[in-house]
Amino acid sequence: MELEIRYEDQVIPVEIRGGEGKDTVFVFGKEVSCDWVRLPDGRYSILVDGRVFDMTAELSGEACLVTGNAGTFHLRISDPRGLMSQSVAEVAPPGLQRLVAEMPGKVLRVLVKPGDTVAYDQGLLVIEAMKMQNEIRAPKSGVVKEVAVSEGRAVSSGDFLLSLE
Amino acid sequence: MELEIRYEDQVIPVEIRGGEGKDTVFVFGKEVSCDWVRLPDGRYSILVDGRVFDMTAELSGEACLVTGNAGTFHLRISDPRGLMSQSVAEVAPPGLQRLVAEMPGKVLRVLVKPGDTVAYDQGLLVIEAMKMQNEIRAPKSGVVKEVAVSEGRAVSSGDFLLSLE
Amino acid sequence: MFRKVLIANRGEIAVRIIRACRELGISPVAVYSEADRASLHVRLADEAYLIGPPPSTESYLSVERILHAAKRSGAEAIHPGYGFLAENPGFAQACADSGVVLIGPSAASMRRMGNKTEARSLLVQSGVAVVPGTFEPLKSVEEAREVARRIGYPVMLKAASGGGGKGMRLVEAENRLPLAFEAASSEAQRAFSDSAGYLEKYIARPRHIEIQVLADRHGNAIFLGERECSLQRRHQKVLEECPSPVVDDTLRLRMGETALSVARAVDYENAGTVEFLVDQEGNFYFLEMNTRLQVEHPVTELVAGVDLVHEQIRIACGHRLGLRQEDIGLRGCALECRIYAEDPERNFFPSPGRIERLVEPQGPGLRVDSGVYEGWEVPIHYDPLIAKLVAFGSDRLQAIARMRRAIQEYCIQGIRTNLDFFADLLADPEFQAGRLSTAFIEEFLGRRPPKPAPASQSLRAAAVAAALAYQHREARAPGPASRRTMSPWRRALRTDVQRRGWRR
Amino acid sequence: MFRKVLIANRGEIAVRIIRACRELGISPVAVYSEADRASLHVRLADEAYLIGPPPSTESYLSVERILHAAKRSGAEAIHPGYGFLAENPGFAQACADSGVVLIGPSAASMRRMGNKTEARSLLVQSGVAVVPGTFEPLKSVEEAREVARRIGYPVMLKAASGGGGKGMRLVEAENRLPLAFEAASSEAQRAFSDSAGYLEKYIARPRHIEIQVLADRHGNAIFLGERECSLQRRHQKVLEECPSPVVDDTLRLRMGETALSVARAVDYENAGTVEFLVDQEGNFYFLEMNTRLQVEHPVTELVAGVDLVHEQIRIACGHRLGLRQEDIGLRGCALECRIYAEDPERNFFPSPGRIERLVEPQGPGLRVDSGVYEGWEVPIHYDPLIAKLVAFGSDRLQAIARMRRAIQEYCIQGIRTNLDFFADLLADPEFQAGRLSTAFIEEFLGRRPPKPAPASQSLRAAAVAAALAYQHREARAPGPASRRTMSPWRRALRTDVQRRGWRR
Repeated sequence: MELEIRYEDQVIPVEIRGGEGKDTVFVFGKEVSCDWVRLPDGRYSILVDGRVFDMTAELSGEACLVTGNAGTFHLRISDPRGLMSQSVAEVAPPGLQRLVAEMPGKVLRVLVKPGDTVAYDQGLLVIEAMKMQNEIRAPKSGVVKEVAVSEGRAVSSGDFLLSLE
Repeated sequence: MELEIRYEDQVIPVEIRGGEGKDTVFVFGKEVSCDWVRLPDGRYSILVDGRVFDMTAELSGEACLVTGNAGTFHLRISDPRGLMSQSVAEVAPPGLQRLVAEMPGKVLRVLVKPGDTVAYDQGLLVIEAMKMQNEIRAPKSGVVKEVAVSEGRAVSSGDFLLSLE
Repeated sequence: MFRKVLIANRGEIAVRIIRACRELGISPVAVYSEADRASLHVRLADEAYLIGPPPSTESYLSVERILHAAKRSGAEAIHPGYGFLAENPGFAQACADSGVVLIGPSAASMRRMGNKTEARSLLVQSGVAVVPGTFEPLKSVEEAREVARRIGYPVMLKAASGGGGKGMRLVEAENRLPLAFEAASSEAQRAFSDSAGYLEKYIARPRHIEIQVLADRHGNAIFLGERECSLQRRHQKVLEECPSPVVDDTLRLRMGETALSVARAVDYENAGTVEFLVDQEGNFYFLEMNTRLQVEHPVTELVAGVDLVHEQIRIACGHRLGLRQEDIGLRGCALECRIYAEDPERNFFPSPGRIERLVEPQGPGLRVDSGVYEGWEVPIHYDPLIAKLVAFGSDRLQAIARMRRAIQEYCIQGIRTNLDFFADLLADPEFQAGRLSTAFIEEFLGRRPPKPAPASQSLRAAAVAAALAYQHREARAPGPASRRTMSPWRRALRTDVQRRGWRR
Repeated sequence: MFRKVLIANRGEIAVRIIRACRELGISPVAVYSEADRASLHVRLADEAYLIGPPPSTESYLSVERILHAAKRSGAEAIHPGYGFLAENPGFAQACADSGVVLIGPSAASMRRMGNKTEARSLLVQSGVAVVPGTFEPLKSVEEAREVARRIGYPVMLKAASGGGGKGMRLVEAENRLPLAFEAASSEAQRAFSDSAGYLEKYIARPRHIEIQVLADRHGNAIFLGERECSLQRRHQKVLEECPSPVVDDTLRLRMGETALSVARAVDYENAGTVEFLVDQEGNFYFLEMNTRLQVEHPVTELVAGVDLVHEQIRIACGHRLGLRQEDIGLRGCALECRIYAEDPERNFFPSPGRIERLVEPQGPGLRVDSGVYEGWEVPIHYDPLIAKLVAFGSDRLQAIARMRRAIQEYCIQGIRTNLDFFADLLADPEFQAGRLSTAFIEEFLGRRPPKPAPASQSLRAAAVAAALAYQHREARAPGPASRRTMSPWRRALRTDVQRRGWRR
């Protein structure tokens, strides 16, 4: 299996070749002294030249979140051999930014209306969730396109709140 | 679902009837105020008149080991409606007792031979396992029928060791 | 001793009190809302009673339903924990009226300390230093403006019935006062059903240090050292320690004796905490008294070697304090990190959800007071505190080293937590040097360095883990493929690779 | 300070030492046999090296392979833990020869204490009281018979290079001597590659009490109180405590000073333990010195507030002891239960296998030093100790109450453990009264009451749980059935039940 793993702007080619009872791992085309095992709790233990890496890898589409004793890595997997059906990321039209609720809560205040010009980091909405009031701030400067919620309304995780252009 | 649960020589009839969104439980034919839920870790939480029972129930054939905050119970389930294919317990011929290894180990000493008369609790074999020497004693008095192992031999869990008659 | 005690709370504090009850041979009784049927505190109790739907106003804040559960279970006493009804004099009175012992101070003591302005005037009369400001609830924004002009900006607006940072606003200049006044009042109204507020001189870069006291009904009272609680974000404590790096024996004794006189001024019984602001010169001002067990009580327990909840229950039972002031010796140092289900990368926004994996740290010098278990879903209805991680060391540096080791071992997946934030905070040289103030966290968040680029070896290992997980998933996908038996497509790929060699 | 330390051990003690290394900023290096690839100590280390197949003679006992791993990793020091090579002077010498620091005493001190007969004669010369018996290894069963006649039966046969109860036999009468002599010799040969034994007068119902000492290479030595280790089964400790219920300040001081003179007699450096037998009259006799960290060291750590492994590493680094005798104050009481994968219902037979579920207790006053995790398989090749559960209290009764609460919370499924045995032991009135001796466990097992019949309510709840699990399995069986959507056969059954009513 031959994959390209992306981290930020780096591309790391990884190949895993099945051998006699043991796989061999190639990184950047070079064979790596790599002893790996899937642990009974689902993590991977990887020993590279004696260094211990104890990691969980959670896949979600082509994204992979690796966490463990060496830190946290947001990786993307691409499979040039096309074994995986590429999941098309849902991309907003350029310039338009849609804000959605991160978690369930209640809209306490709506501080802007469509057509308002807002600066980066300006408050847009106040949502109460888990006993805390949280201000939703503008991720960029722009003009408010649409406001989908009103004060007092309950929102669920993922609900569309407003869009900025 | 209507079952008979056996504990030692007691028989407890239990019926679970599905109702509107909630099951009702009958024990000894009497409805029990019983709020139960299967917890995310697989245990059952049962509230009977406010009393908390937090229990795991492990099934193996018709045997059920229930462990939890109220103690440990070795139960047997019988299903008079015949929904479960009765697993026929492997029964030794009357009078013949087969001893098998409880765990992997090495036979250090064989203290008896076929034809020997042994008393209850008399030592039969010495097996070393996990760095400990353990004497296997006679579960009843009788005559040694067969000895299936010899000194120095490694045994696996479940291996037949000897039989008594 | 009581035979049965009802715990009118949830989460980690309910679990902690259940444990104390068990250790005293008392049968613990839980109450729960519909959102908490599967919660740990219900599982660990002997009995559990449903007290209503998820909103706390209809369950954990319902005096009637909690007293009904106490009656039904036959509990002789109620431990309120912290938050919810813990400092509600009406609840204390209702308990007294229905013949149930409340494990805490009397309704009268609670009432006198609960009204912050009344408490301030009372203590000024007893000679206790307080921060300059108003001694009566503010009647209007105009009155606030007047007082603020007199004592000078910046000033702090606070809720008269407040606590826990709710209804508080820092006002830097007069033109900010009206909005702040409105915001503070409405927050206070929502949180405490009382919009009344008062105003205090704002002390720059103060330390927030509190003294733990224990008092019985026979006139005995002791203090058990201080807790350094300066590390706060939005007036919420983040990390606490005992002892404070700046308190020496002389200051401790002076603060301790002041705390005892505060307790005596309101005939205090049971465990309580007297909070002080300490300025850069070592002057200390009474802030408020918390008439309950504090979230951060474990750091005192580890350093003083006393179980405060055991003591609370004994005192409520009418026992005399078994400890005299001279029995209390502090040893070593303890830190507490409050582990929240929140995302520090997104402005500490709450992050409820299912805990997919949970491995709590163990070993020397640690204590985890947790209210959760693997597989459980952190509900959206309550405070997102999921556990308190406490580390003890023979000195502060050993305690910090232990805490860092513990955070490395701690694994919580499925929800976001502030564990990484604590890892960075504990590595901060200013923190390690003990140069703390209530402004510390804000400043730290400003100077927190960007994550360094990962070591290339770590990154490569992570890439291998990702590839393995991908291969593992593909191998488990429909079809008979497994790691050792190749599926047709895998075989095809291999042939292809072998034919053309490895592309560089 | 060292940058890297290799831990030449496995299981809970390797994990415990890894934690200490991290807390000191040292990078911990693990070694493992093929059976331990997935073990917790490998997972928690920074580096890990394979040192051979499962049998410990080819891995954890291989001096050559461990030194090779130390070389390869660049570790400057090795911590041997307990067991395996911890008291092997040959290993200590090999470390010294290859320029690696062994965290422990010198090969010379180890050798002098390792040979029990030599140690006995040396200490008698220094005026330390020892149990009457032989001072030279026994040459034959005839010699043993002669000595035994002289000092009188019962006598105890012991291995000259022994420890941990291996190669020990109690001989009550002369006709039992030959068989016991043969058994003890062969066990000693297998365990220590040295069949030599010696013989001692058997003291009836003694207590086994040991003193922890710390000594640096600059001539400073202190003792850190005693540990009560009388609770033993087959000469293996089962439960230890600090302090001992029978040791008062005077006896503690006398035993402590004797322990220090034992340490000085062999120029002892690092942590060590001097074991004494204490008879019913309070006389104490030197038994042996363990030239290593003890399994039960945590009880001392909790009561003395000192981390012994940190101290060991600092001493091995050449540091002076940071503690003087007057700094050592004991506070409270700590108990340790050794949690084994074994089945008390079947004569404590080992019970290896997969740990299907593991919930370790948490909260106030507890410490769990564990070497396992959920899903891991306890291998058959090594000692079945899986964890040590340690409880601290302000007094012995509080520590006992904590321990009982902890055992109630502790959940280990998939393998058998001795947790239930401890639950019964801790409830025993004789144990609670502190009337302990090395004969205690044997006597307790004799008087251990049969399990009482379960409360009928509990039994019915268990029956409901069984019925629910059965229904749940049936609902999950092939077909689309779930709890809420009835499968055809379930529907059929229901109709049937409804038609004929409930059978009584």
